[in-house]
Amino acid sequence: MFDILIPSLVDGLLLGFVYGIAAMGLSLIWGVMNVINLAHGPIIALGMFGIYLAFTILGLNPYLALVLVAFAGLVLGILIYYVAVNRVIDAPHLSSLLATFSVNMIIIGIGTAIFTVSPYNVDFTLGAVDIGPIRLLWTRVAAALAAVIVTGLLYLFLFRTRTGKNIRAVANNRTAAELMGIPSSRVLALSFGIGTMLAAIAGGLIATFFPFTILAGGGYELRSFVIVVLGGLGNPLGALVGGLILGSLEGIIPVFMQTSWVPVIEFVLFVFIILVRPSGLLGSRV
Amino acid sequence: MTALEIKNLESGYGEVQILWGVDLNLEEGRLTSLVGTNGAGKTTLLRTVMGTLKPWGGSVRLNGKDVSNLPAHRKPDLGLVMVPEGRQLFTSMSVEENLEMGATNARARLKLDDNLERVYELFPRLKERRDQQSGTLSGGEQQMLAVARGLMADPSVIMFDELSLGLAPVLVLNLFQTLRQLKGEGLTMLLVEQNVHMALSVSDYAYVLSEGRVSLEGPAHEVASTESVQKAYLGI
Amino acid sequence: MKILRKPGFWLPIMLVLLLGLWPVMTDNAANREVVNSILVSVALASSLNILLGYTGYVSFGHIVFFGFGAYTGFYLMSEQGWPIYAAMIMAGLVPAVLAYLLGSAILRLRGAYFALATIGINEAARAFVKNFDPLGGSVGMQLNFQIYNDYGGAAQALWLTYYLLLGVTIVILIVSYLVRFSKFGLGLMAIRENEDAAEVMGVVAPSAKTRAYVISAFFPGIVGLLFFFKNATILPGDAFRLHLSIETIVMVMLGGAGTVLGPVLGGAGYQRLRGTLLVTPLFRNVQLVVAGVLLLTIILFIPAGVVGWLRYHVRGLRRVLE
Amino acid sequence: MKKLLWKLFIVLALTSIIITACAQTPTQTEAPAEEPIEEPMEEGEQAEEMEEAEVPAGEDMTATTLTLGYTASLTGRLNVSSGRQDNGLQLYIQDLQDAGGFEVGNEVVTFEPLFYDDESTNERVQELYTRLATEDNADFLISPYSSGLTGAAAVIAEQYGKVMITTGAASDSTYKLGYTGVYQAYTPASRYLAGAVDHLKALDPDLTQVAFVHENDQFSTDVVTAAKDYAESLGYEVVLFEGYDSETTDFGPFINKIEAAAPQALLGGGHFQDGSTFARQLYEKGVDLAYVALLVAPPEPDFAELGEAAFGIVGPSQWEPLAEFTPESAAEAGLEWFGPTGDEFVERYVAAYDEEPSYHSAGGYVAGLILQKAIMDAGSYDPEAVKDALDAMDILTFYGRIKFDTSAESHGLQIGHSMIYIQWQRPSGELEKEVVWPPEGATAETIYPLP
Repeated sequence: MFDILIPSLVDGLLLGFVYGIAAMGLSLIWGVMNVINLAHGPIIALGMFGIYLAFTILGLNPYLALVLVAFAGLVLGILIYYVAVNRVIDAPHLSSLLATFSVNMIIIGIGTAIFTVSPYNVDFTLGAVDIGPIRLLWTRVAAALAAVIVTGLLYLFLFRTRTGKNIRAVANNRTAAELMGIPSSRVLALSFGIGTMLAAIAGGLIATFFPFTILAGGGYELRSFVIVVLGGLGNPLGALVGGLILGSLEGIIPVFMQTSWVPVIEFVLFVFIILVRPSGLLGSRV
Repeated sequence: MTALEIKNLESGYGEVQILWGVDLNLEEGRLTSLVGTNGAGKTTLLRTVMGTLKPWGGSVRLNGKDVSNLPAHRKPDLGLVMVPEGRQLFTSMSVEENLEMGATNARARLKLDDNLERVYELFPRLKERRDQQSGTLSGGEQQMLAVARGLMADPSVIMFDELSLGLAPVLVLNLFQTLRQLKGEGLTMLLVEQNVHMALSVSDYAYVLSEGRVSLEGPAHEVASTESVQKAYLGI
Repeated sequence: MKILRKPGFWLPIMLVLLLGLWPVMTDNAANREVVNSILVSVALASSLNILLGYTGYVSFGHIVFFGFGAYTGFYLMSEQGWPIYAAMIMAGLVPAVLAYLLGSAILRLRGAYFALATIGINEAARAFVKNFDPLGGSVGMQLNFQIYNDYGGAAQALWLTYYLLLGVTIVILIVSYLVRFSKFGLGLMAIRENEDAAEVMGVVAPSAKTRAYVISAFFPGIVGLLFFFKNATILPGDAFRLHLSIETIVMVMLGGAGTVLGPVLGGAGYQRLRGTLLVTPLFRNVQLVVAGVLLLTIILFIPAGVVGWLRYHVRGLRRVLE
Repeated sequence: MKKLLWKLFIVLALTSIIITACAQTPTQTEAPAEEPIEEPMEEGEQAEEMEEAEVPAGEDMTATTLTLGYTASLTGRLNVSSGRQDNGLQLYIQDLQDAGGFEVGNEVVTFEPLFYDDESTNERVQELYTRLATEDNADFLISPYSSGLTGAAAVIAEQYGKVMITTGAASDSTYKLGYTGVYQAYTPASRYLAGAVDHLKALDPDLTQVAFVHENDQFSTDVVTAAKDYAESLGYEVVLFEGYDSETTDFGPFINKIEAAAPQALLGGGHFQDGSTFARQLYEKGVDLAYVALLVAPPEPDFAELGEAAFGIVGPSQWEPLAEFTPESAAEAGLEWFGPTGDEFVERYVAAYDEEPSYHSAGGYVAGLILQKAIMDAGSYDPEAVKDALDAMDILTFYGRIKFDTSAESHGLQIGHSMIYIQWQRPSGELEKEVVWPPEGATAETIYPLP
């Protein structure tokens, strides 16, 4: 039993860190502006393609390219905010859901025109190390590490810098923030940018070990929903914890039943938590 | 010298007009109060002056400069600050972070440390609780924090919306003491209050707003002694 | 019957009927296929409108009922040998019962939480059916071709499903109209505007919402069965496609949520646009982009949709466009 | 006011889109020929149906062009194999056009392709085949690639009474649904891995434990279900039998299960993309297996891009360039020979596409050949006559023997053709495919056990 449980759990946890980063972006945007970003998946996919292009065309090391991808994600997010979200930020939920969904359609459409829906692969490996019965792939470990670093930086940013505090203030009470002289639109745009940046980073990390298509973000977006609800809507650290929970579930469930039951359990759990504890298991808010 | 000059201001929500041409002047260094019943348009006036509501007509001049159409977040930079009704704290942030957020404009940011010291002097309770999450403070402490946060913006004109709402009388008394002290330091203040008695007792000058218009104005003690005001607001 | 004299009642029905009779007149299978896909869209959009448009609840899981109804009917027909008419009734009833059970649980949720829950239900349903062997699991189910012989051969069977679909679509439109102009519908719209206020005014929100949910769930299942009976094959991925749910919302918004005519125009317009772009070399890849830009424009500038906008700005049309 | 005009403009634009979109339908159906054809073949644009063309051999012959309708997965997860199949079919049509067509009665018949990209999705396939059968009115249909998509397309073909030659679609179940006009070029799925089980038995009689991990689709499920029964009948213990979703990119959970169950042999996989990923991750994780046979992916030349991860992987193949079917072997077996030889096919394919054909390419080509032969035998392109000819067909081509089941319960199933098995080896340092099973066709010894 243990000879399968331990490696499965390790695999799941390592992935969980990356899931966490993806969910953190969704969670941040929700926490700051009460918007569920349905363009989250395609942005994850764009992150994957960003790494792919930087790696195959520019010949960059994927981890170096991640910085570029992050920056591009930030800019893209800010752009999306001003084009699609700013106008409906105070409208009913349906408006922002559909506005971000239309961005989803636009990105997928353009992405399909450029990359088609065929799979791509970043042919990159760092080798592996054997620890007892467990074989750790360095790309996975590096991704988990990167996730931890990104989370750390995000927290430093949110709690130690003026801009970060502005974001928290706007998230907490937008009217009051305006009265204090904080330009809330700009802060919201930046938060949206950071949210999409996190999604792009997550996508980039995933691209270093799994093949992907322009549609591949969808699965990670759905996972992000589950994680965000597990960790508490709007709670970025909760997202990381939620990611680890989901990762270990994905690791452990297959030990006991057919792997194809994993999504059934995930989504039943998801609906159940929304019904019973909509604020999430770990409480909410930035 | 007029610090804030409001002329013929009109405003409202959607298609409903609330303000029908309000004139109001805040003289520098004076504590002015604005009283009126619920629905008279007091909060609408403050929102329009701050810029969270767009004025339909008329003008707002701050230290001689037309600021009628500036958005709210540009006002603190020019020295105009509002302490909103219901405190509107950043409840998930600490006391000190709230104060820090008050000092968002460039001017205030330079004086952050000095001002912090000053408000801690005014409200020693806040200093004791500087690292506490502001949402967990008591009602009185929260109101202190709201006032202190406003002061952190280093304002030349500060407006208080319903400062006394929901506070025990003794706390109200303390807060108004503080206002007197601030007046002594030369701050221009506008006090919007339902607690008319209290407001008039500390103010220099007063306006009475009813149905979106100024129905009465004058030195506070004169207004307080007007028959209509005594009947309507002071229950005399 | 007073409603028989209302132009707002007749207009959508006549539109659908005219469109529906066109392939019959031309006796052309290609035209029938075009109209068939339009009718599916119109029927789905109109049924979703009862929940989304009238009640204001954003369901991303409308397609769950389409899928479950289709699977139910498909199973009864292919494994139990039921005739299509009986299977259609069950294909409507089973999702309706499901909606009743689900509704009492999830309709308590508001706004984004409700939307998220419906996404979760859709995904859970799909994943479950993939694992559920009696319904074919991940490889789905296929009809034996002989089944068409019961209806006079494949060609006849395709026309039959077409007529049935046309009939179901018109029934949905009638129901949609009746709901909108009933006291019940008024209650729903009160919930949409302000649920708490509606309750104060005496609308029993939970039961009204559940009823709206059940009504909106009854028809997609029948449409689903007809759709997959025609295709003779059903797979979990096709039956519970989240994307189709969202496209249905787009159709409703495009035409005008909360109106009877809106989903008809939105469904027909979106489906035709899609059909045209799909096989146009230049536009095939940008099909989604065009649809996305269209949607974004609607959301940002005319959230009431085409019909809603016309009603608001052209007074004379108010009595005609409902 | 300005705002209102702006909005009015948008509304008008939207309504006009909707109206034009609706109004467009009649014009389209009245003149289907005007419909833009997606990515037509080189000559496709000029060629109109039943057009008079250059007449070979003098005489009073009319030229007839028949439309072959199909979809190909130019994009999506099936793109690699489907692209090869499409290449093969297009090469066949090109060869036929170059040869000036074939004679049927007093007509010279050539084919013309009409195809769309189905993006590897079921939903698209049904929509597009309906269109091919109705609006485009294709004369004959060729299947898309993969059993799943073909299953969806076959219904449509049958509903509209079109004859469809299926290729790249091995699943048995499609042919058990009562169809009468669907004919399979591939060896059925149920026989895909049976040979691998025999191969394993011959390699190592002591090996007892095998695992099956397969894609959860129609084809792979049909394959492994049959192979599992066969393996168990030979006394193997199946220690793991599990399916994965077609979109799976993370095989971690399956690999962990394989390691825990510790079988000596692994059989399974599905299609190219998932199979390649599976092989790569098995290698990365250093799973200890003596024998690995995966479906579809290994025989594709692109599989070599996996490098070391490809080494030693066995795969069932419908055809290999090394396979030797000749007019002589046809004579020996008493079968009629039809079409080019294997060498000719490979040569033309390499000339046309500058790459080695895979069995999917051969499958595409042979689908056209089968149809041509049937029309020639029937002396007509009337669907019923062509069906009779297909029912009676028993020929040998470069691709192998072609003969269809004519029983009512599995009509159209391929019963003439058989599989071979390849393995990636390094005969001269470079990764190369070698035929390792059956022994009579083998070009190299099997590498066993895997290092």
